Amino acid sequence: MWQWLYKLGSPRWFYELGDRCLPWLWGITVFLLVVGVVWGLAFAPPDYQMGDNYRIIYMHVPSAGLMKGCFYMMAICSAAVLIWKIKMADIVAKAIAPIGAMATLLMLASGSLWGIPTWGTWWIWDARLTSSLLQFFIYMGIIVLRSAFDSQDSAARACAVLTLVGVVNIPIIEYSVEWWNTLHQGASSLGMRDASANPPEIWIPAFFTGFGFIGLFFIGLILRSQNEILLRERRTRWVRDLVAREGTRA
Amino acid sequence: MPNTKPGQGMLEAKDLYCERDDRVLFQHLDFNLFAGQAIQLQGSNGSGKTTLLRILCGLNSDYRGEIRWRGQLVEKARTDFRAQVFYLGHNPAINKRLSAAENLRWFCASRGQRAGNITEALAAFSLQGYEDVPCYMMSAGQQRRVSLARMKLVPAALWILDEPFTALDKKGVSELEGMLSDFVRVGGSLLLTTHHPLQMGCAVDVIDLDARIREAVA
Amino acid sequence: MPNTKPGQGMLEAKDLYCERDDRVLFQHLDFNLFAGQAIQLQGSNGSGKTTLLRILCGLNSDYRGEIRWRGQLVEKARTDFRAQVFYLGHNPAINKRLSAAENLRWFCASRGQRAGNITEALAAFSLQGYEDVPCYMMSAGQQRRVSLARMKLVPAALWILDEPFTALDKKGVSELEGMLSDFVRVGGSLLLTTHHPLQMGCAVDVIDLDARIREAVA
Amino acid sequence: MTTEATAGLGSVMVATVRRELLLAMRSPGDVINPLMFFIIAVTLFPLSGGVEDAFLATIAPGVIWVTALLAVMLSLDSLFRADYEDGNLEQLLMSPQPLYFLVLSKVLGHWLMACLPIIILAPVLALMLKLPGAGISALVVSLALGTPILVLIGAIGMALTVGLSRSGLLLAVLILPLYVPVLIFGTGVVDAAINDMAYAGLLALMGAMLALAISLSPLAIVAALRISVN
Amino acid sequence: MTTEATAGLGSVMVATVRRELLLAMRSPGDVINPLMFFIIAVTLFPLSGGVEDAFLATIAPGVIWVTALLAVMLSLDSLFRADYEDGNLEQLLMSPQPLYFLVLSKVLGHWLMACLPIIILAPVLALMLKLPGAGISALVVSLALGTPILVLIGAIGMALTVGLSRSGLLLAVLILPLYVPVLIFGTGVVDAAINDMAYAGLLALMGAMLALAISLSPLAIVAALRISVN
Ligand code: HEM
Ligand SMILES: Nc1ncnc2c1ncn2[C@@H]1O[C@H](COP(=O)(O)OP(=O)(O)OP(=O)(O)O)[C@@H](O)[C@H]1O
Ligand SMILES: Nc1ncnc2c1ncn2[C@@H]1O[C@H](COP(=O)(O)OP(=O)(O)OP(=O)(O)O)[C@@H](O)[C@H]1O
Ligand SMILES: [Mg+2]
Ligand SMILES: [Mg+2]
Repeated sequence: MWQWLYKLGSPRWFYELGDRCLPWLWGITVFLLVVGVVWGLAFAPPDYQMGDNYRIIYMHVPSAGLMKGCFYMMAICSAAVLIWKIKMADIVAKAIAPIGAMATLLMLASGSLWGIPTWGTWWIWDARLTSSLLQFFIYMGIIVLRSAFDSQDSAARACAVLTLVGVVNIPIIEYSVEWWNTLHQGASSLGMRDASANPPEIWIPAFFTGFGFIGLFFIGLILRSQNEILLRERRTRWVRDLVAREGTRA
Repeated sequence: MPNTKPGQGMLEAKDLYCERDDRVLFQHLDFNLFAGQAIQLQGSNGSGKTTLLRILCGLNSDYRGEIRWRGQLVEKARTDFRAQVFYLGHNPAINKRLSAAENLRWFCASRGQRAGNITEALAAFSLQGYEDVPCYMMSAGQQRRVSLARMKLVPAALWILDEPFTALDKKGVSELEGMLSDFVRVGGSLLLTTHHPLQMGCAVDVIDLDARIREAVA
Repeated sequence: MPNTKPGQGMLEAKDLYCERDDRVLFQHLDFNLFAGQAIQLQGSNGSGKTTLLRILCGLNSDYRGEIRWRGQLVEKARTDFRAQVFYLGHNPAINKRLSAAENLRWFCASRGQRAGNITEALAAFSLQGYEDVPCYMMSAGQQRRVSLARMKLVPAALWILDEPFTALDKKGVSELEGMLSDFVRVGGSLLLTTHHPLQMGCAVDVIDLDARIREAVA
Repeated sequence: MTTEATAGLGSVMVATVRRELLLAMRSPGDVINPLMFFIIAVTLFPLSGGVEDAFLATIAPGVIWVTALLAVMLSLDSLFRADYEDGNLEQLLMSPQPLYFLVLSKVLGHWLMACLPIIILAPVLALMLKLPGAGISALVVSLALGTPILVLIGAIGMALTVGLSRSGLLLAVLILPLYVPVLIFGTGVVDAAINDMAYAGLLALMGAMLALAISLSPLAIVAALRISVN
Repeated sequence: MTTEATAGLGSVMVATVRRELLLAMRSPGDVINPLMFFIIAVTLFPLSGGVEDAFLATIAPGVIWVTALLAVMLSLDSLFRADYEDGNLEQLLMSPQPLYFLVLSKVLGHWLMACLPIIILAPVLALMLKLPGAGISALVVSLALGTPILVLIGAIGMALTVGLSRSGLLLAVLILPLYVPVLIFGTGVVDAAINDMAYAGLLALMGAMLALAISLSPLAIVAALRISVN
């Protein structure tokens, strides 16, 4: 276990692991997405109340899941950066942040699109919407903070601290927003809950797309991390060799 | 004055390595600083003197290797180490809006000591009568002196001084040199960097970072 | 290169007086700087060298006395004066986030000139290949060199340099000294301060602010 | 090897603007931060008050204008500070070119970087605050006319305080009072549009103020910079 | 001549607070500016919207809380910057005393200087905004509980950015999202008081958040300071 962790800590090992995984990931992901999307858009029956536009759920819910997952992964990496000073952890954290931000944005966009037919408006100050927006701000904050530093090590540790602070805060934020929302008005979060009462034909494709999204996430993560690794290790032996080999191949 | 017997090992560095934006500043750096010993760090601009001092002080953590304080790892002995070391950096650590006395008083307080005789400490750097002058009214040299006066007030066994002679005029320089050699004679250990040729009343060992790099390259 | 005939009067100061927080820095200061002449300002820290240079450049206006540029009052001849003078201050005037070339290019543009051969200018300070390196990645000395390279790009008849040698290593210093004396030989006028002993290929007149103060007191 | 070739005033201004954009590219924060601040600060208000559409709609013009105003003001900190600290300001003041235009183009560059994104995003936030459609276009126009004035006035304050450390709040205290007229007219335009009254007159007024600001404030800025460098 | 006499932790904290007060006395701007900003910003809102008492009363809690929040955030710039620039921060980090308490007392000192005046003045502005009397006391209590949290959270952001120049807006982007809960509960308390509902529970919640902030954020602050000094 520790051995394995240690290995994962070495950029080179990670890079090569990535190379080995990528083809498989691509395959699985494409399969999942194609099946999910075709099934979802072509074969799944229209929803009794929402008609066809419920199909946005196939991108909306997974991106929502990503929004949360990304942050937890970042938090773990940050802890690793601060406690064990694992450089690789920072590379991963740096790679995740924009993905998480994009996922959040995607969810906001799809959600608002969905809102137009279902709620008659693309934005309401509903608890979940608001906290998603705040989550997006927190992602942006971390990204901006990193871009503000010249020195890499300082940036790594600073972002780690901020991420952990964010982790402590997010439950508080979500709770407070829930509370605030229930104080002001309730019924607006319609559609969120009763959607789970939908027939399986609707939900199974959602699983496909969901896992497809996760696949996409990992692909993006690996590619970004690999770039970052090459950038940071550009002076090391193995990267030089690698570049040389690529050069000859091309 | 330091409560140490001369010859006792104080600060020890084993196989230190540090790089900055992937340029190696120093590697395999070992030294052992005893009580009653003075070491001068030499090296051209950008050779890594300040970086090394800050690493030893625990202000900079991106290095590899081990640092021992009185035999035990410095991470373990942080509090004792901090209580025993006096560090003077590039910046005087003087708040311009406070007076000399206020600055010194807070410095002692922040280290958890009652302030000693501040007038005396200032006088030792020929600043008698400047106790209550706000520091922004002082010239750069005088501010440096206030900053130096702190070493008269804290009981430290190890002085780490980064270019202590900057902004001092001839007289100030020789006075300070005298003070340093006295400190070493009574068993203090001294680690300093300076670009000017020292004339101390005690032996001074030298660590030359440039030379070390040259060897490494060769 | 300056379009001036040696011996022609360039910058003239008459009876300058300046005090700072009611301490007189200099008074009754007169001098006349000709084309093809070099003057070094001397004086201990805080004696007022920088202040004087900034006054002459028109960056500091709390002084008394008159300053003439090519015979006419400098207030009258501002634009011509600015077009003809190159000033190097304590700060390098280099934006750390821009590359060397970008910095130089903007400097020329801001003075309303097309940028000359930047590569050459940088090479003259042995920075060939550094055109596109962002300046925050450069050491202090290299940044100074970028800043110095500007004097290769602007056509100026008068160079006013405040401690141009700071942060330069031995080789850099002698190269710069060569460049300065060449400039003076072809009819440029040079006014500089430095704490280090000059070895120039041309005569250098000295104005010592400390000495002047001493006289004044006596 | 030195080139006597002189370029026209136009190209000087172009070069200055280009440099500002270049710097913004190098440190995206200068562009993103004002925008993010604008968005976040606007969202604070629904969170701190009721969220009934009617209520939001009434506060929307004021909230958006005030937050835009604060964002612009805070963004000014990056206008002269860097140049002051690294000595570029001295060099600028010693340039033979007319400072009026150099400063003007710096301000223009800053406006492009800090204000344009805000103006572009304002409609989105306006909709989130349920601002009636009629008000949207008026909001954009009023911001487009108003923000340059804010930058020009603020630049004076910034130029005065750039020499002082920790000038953030000081700047606010200095220039917020001067911002009041712009704020009143700007929100006035939006309110008028909502209650479909004519607001061409107000816009004309703002245009006049802008013209005045463009013609006068660069002079004040230059003077202030000289003082700060001194 | 050196004194081995050591003073207790308490006196260390007292000394630190006293120094903060001393500094504030020496440059009153640190105290006056946040207050002035608070007043000016609050007055901007009536200027920018309708001024019917009813309307003002509804926005009053939000406006006062948001502006107070911004004032506190902007005031933070003077918390560590000076110490960082003159090297006092390094010395602080090398003190043998537990940094937790040193930092805590610095924050306390800052709160006394920057926030207390705001809390004291809040009722006046509340009355200007026609806030019903019932809300006033609730407002003061909520501010008294909330502002320390704001300072503690903000100090983390400030410690992270003190090494960077032009950190004003960056700080805002980092910490404003984290301020949301305080804002929500703070305004919640006032609203509850106005509609005379019970708000003891909310105050308890804020108290809990304060306790959490006091116990955790100094650790984060110290970590962040080490990074910045590094
Ligand atoms: C901007 C608009 C929207 C945002 C920001 C948003 C946000 C979210 C979030 C964060 C989740 C994940 C919940 C969790 O994982 O705990 C979610 C789930 C979901 N949303 Fe949305 N949403 C929006 C609009 C909508 C609309 C208009 C509908 C449909 C009427 C909708 C239906 C759903 C459903 C069915 C789920 C999954 C089931 C559930 O977790 O309750 N959303 N949304
Ligand atoms: N903040 C920084 N980020 C990245 N690199 C830095 C930073 N500060 C210094 N360096 C690099 O570290 C090297 C060592 O710097 P350091 O200040 O230790 O040199 P020094 O020996 O103290 O020089 P001096 O004699 O001028 O004090 C320099 O070459 C510099 O390029
Ligand atoms: N900003 C300032 N405000 C008030 N007085 C100042 C200021 N800057 C400098 N002085 C005073 O003016 C005097 C001259 O300063 P100046 O920088 O000209 O000295 P200098 O000869 O350039 O010293 P150095 O050799 O260190 O460059 C100093 O004694 C200083 O006390
Ligand atoms: Mg150094
Ligand atoms: Mg000088």
